[in-house]
Amino acid sequence: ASNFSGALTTLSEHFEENTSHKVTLIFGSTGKHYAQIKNGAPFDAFFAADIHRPELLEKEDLVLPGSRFTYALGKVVLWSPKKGFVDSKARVLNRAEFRHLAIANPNLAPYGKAAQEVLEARGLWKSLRDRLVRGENIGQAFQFIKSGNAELGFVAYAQVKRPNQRIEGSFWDVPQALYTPIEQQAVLLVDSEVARAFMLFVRSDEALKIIREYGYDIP
Amino acid sequence: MLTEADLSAIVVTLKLATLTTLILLLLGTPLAWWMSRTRWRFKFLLEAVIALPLVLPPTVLGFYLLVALGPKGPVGALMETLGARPLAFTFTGLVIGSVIYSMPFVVQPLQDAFTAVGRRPLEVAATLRASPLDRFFTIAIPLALPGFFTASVLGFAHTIGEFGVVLMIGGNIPGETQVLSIAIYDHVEAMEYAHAHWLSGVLLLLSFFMLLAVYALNHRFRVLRP
Amino acid sequence: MLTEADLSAIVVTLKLATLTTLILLLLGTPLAWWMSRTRWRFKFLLEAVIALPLVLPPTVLGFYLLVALGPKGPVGALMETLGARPLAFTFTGLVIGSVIYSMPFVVQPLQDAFTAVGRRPLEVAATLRASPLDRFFTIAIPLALPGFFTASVLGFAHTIGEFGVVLMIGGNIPGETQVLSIAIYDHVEAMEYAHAHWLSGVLLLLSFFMLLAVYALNHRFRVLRP
Amino acid sequence: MKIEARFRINRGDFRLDVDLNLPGQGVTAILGPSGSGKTTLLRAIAGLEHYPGGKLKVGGLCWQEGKNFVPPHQRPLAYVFQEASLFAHLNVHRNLEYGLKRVPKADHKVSLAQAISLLGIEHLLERKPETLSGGERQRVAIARALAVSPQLLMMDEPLASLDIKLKQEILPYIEMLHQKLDIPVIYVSHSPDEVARLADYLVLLEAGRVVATGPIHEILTRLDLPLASDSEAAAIVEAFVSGHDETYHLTHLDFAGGQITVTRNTLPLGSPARLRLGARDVSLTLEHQSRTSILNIFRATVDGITEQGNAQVIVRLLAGGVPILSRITRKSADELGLKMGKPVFAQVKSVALLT
Amino acid sequence: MKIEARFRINRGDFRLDVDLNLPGQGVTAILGPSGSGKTTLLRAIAGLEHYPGGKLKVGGLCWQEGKNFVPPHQRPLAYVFQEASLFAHLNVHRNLEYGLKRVPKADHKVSLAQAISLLGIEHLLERKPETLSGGERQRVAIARALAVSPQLLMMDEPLASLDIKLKQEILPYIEMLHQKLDIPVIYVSHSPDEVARLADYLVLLEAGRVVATGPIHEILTRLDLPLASDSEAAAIVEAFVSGHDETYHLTHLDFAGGQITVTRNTLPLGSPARLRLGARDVSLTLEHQSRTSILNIFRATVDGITEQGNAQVIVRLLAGGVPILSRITRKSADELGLKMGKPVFAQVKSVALLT
Ligand SMILES: Nc1ncnc2c1ncn2[C@@H]1O[C@H](COP(=O)(O)OP(=O)(O)OP(=O)(O)O)[C@@H](O)[C@H]1O
Ligand SMILES: Nc1ncnc2c1ncn2[C@@H]1O[C@H](COP(=O)(O)OP(=O)(O)OP(=O)(O)O)[C@@H](O)[C@H]1O
Ligand SMILES: [Mg+2]
Ligand SMILES: [Mg+2]
Repeated sequence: ASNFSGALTTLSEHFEENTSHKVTLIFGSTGKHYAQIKNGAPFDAFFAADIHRPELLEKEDLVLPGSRFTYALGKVVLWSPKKGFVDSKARVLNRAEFRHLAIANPNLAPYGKAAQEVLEARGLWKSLRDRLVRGENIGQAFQFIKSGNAELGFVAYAQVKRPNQRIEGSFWDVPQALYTPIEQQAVLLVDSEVARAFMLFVRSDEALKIIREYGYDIP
Repeated sequence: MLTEADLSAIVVTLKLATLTTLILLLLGTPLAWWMSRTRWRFKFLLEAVIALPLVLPPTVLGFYLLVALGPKGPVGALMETLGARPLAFTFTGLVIGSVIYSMPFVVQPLQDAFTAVGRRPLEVAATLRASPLDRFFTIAIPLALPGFFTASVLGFAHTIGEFGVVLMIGGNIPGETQVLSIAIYDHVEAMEYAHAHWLSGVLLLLSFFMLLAVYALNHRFRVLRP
Repeated sequence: MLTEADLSAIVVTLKLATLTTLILLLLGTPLAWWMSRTRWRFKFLLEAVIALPLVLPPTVLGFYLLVALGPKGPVGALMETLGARPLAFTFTGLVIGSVIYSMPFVVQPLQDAFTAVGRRPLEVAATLRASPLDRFFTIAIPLALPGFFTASVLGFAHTIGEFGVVLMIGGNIPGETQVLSIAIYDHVEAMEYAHAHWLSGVLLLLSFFMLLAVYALNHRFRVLRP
Repeated sequence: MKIEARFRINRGDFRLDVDLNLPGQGVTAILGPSGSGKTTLLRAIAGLEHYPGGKLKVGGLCWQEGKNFVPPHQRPLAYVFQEASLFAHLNVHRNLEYGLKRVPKADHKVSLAQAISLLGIEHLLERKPETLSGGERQRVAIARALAVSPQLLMMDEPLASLDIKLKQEILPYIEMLHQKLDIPVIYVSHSPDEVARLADYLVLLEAGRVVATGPIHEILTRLDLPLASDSEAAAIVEAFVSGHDETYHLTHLDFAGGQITVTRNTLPLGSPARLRLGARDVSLTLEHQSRTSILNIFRATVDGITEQGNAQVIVRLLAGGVPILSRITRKSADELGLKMGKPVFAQVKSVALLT
Repeated sequence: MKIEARFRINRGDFRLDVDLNLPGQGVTAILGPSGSGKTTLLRAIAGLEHYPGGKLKVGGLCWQEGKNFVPPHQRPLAYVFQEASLFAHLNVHRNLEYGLKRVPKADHKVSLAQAISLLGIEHLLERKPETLSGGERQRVAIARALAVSPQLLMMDEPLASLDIKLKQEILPYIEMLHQKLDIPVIYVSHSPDEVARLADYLVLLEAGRVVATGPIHEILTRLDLPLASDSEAAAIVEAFVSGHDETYHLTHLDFAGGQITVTRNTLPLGSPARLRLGARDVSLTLEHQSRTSILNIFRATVDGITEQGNAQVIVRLLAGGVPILSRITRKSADELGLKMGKPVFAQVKSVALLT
């Protein structure tokens, strides 16, 4: 999952330091990788942005049985680079004083799905429909906002929260109750020593700390 | 079989491709003409600049366009001072992006075609009282028709298939900026393969028949050379 | 400033674009030649088919190619029976995908250029003892040089910027199938904007100078027509 | 009306340097070997190329001088190109119309239908240029040029690819153009024959320089110019109709030196006419001979002799003050004892009526 | 060697239908008005177009018959096109070399250097075709064709755009080609003049059909063909050198009908030569005249008379059995009382030596 790329890069660096193994990371959308794995991609492990695709792969016998696990829980925030634009109750949504609200495509990205659920929960899904701009993934949604073309939008907390940095602009930390938890799962695709070792490492305390620093909850 | 969203995507796509092609022809024709005639020393610089957008991955080009069109970008800032609506996430923005991206596919074939016309027919027309503009329309353009044809086909088809730029600056708004290519892409990503196949089939068939018609027509207009 | 991964992406990109362009010229030249000469009634069908890949969004085209090349696809299955390595996620696979995708950009300008050569120079060459192959190489190709030039520039640049197909069937494997366009895309996605700008700058400069060289050279070879 | 043209043109090694004063009526022929700059001159006059520093005045109007440069489409001329120049995308009829449509109706003087029938291209109107033969293409190009009713007609070897019969049909029409419509014609040709038949005024070009220029009858008979030594050398004689012979279908014409008989024409008595007397058609005798098929015999005196090769001489004669040329062998000249001032009889085998 | 050609070609309204038996040596001229099918015929012979059903045999070799069709590049011919045909991407020198390089060294018979100097194009070798004048282009095309040392040379009006002087330099060279190298030449022309000078054999084409064909001296003097009525009508006479006159630089030639004197040439005594006697250069008298500049006078009898227009007649004469033509006015014919069998004296003003 491309949203996890920063965290995963740091993880792999730590892993490489600890074990002197080499990890090659390939980022891309979950859907694309799923299609590629089905068609014989030479990948060892798969970190998806959702549960759905790893489950499907498991059903299709393309993964090592029992290797599926949740490596992080994504958090959604409503973010704007403008200071004070989003308050702690996100009243800005009801006032609708914006032209464009960016979300990820709910059909494709769990974060988009979550954004939809939040809006539905607040009864705004229909009324804001015309103002929604949808990125192919959460990364694009972020770019829409960051470039100022959309005033605000739902992005991953991980995107605005960099380790050891304060968040720019204003945001609303969406209560977990408003959306289905975004479980991000990983699976092993081949039975290799190194891959197993890496999966173990990801679940270590050292790794969980890093993941948390990058703005995810841990299971 | 086609959902409403599909239909509206088809309409947006055709509108976008047609408009983009028309604008490209409008802009590209004088540009290509000028480049085929000028003896300006630094023409090659301009030629290289026109071809340049091609080498950027569409999504990245789209990203830069997005930044440029945004309120902090040069174009966006200009639009703001002029009091105009920002261009991102609008159909107009899409058209601008597609035009930039497909420019070389239109300019290059036109320039080649104009060069192949040569000076002679235009000189003859001049001695028959045709003003420069007159002979441009009555001689240069008809004789360069194969080039126009190639330019239109490449420009049109490329815009239909275009995707990265459109996705980036369009924001995938149904009915406004959601084009067929994105719709199909979404279906593939969402693993709705049946629907994706079906839409792809429609797109291919539609395009195929349009291309067929255009190519068949083209044979009528080719100018024979001895 | 450039990481090792960036450098290897540049190398893969240049290799891919060069190879694709060469293969396209090799395949496209005879095809375009034949299409510019034949009076076959159904030529327009073939022309439409060649232009068709253009209208599919690259990622979708890539998806279909992936399915075709994968172990369950027709090509993949064939390769397997022949005992060959499957093509998906290999550099060879990338080349195949790019060739299919960029075909019309090469064939169309070549066909136009060959048509513009006309029959006369070839007839003259025939009376001067040149066999069909001989006159193809010594007359048709030199006189159609502007078309070759356009075809190469469009084909090359388009392959450099190409992205969707490559991402899909290449799998973004560093050193093998990760090209520069994908590397930049990754940096943008990962919000490493500085790195993305830097790589884009490198790509643009590199391409610009290559285009410059090519265009400057081209002026030497243009054939003047009266 | 007059045409003043001054051009200095450098193209590679070639240099055209002319300063011409051409009459604004009649046919001016530009004669010169291949590569002497004829086409270059025509293109400069038509304004197809802009050579700075040139000067061009046509009938009082300035077409080029200093910074002033009238673009070609605003010059009321027509140009028949040396090489095929039909518009490939238009059929013959639309080629013909192209210029016609761009000329105001009020300026139409030449009828398209007439031009079409004169050039025998009625059956070609619907055809595309690529299906025409070489001569057919050239005929269409001529008709197209005529159809714009130009005030100056320029033709770059328009008849080279046409057969004699066609030439003989087209030439009188071109003459008529300048006579009836008073359209001056500038005519490039290699053929002294054609030139003698057609031109009133002659410009002799060689390697980009003007060797001689003047009214045709003067230039043709000057022994110091290459024209008199040409195998087609001829003299032009101005005469007037003095009678018609209905029985034998002949016409008699008088000129200062005597009478000349040609094939019957329809000119009224007393009207002026131009005659071409080829040097090789003129033989000399010392006595007036009879019982001969030669009808045209008149007195003349030798006005000059120049050798042509080792075997032949060109004799310039004055017949009543009118210069004519005779080419005979040196042997005959000796036998007849020709020398300056000697009286002889000139026998002219055949005479062409040019008007 | 012989050339047998049978073609039935339909192009739109035009139909070419010929069945020819041409001699395999010497110059065969194809003469016909614009659009009569000359170029079409040449292209069929060269194999540039494949017309099924045609038949073509050249010197025993079959170039086309039934399914058999030798492609043009395998036919050892050269073709000078009617219209400009230089390769635009090659300079003059590389244009000239193009064919030369493709002919085996052993087959080289014509020297490129000689062709270049003959056509006066030495100074153009480095130039690109677009900088050449019309005539220069054509000269390069001729040199290029000659350089392949063809076994059959086909020329489609190659001299139309060249001036007389150049023509007179090139024509003897073309004659030499077929005499020294025994290369047959097929030559398309509009000019009966050029044809009479050059051709041994004549094909008269009109609207796609062969009107007459045969050795030139027969065809030229046949009163039933249009050629005898042409303004350039002439007879060809075979003679042999009987003496040289060093003083006056003359050469005497004898033929069956008498003696003819021409400008001195270098032919040895007794060698054969061809003479051209233009119909308009031949005058008739009833008595042998003296004290005249005309050197060539001989007896002849009238063999036929045909009217040309109302005023002139063409008289066919037999001088020692050799046919010659004379064009005179009807009036003169009446005055001289010409009728079949009547003896007259033919005075020939000028004679061209063709060999
Ligand atoms: N595609 C066509 N359709 C109709 N007529 C055609 C076509 N192609 C050629 N012709 C006719 O065939 C005739 C013969 O043409 P060709 O070129 O052989 O003439 P030509 O004798 O060489 O004449 P010229 O002396 O003018 O060159 C012409 O009348 C021409 O118009
Ligand atoms: N770009 C050039 N470089 C060098 N010489 C040139 C160039 N363009 C033209 N010339 C020369 O200029 C001369 C005059 O050309 P022009 O076409 O006026 O000749 P022309 O008198 O019309 O001859 P022709 O009777 O053969 O048509 C030619 O010798 C030609 O080679
Ligand atoms: Mg010229
Ligand atoms: Mg012809």
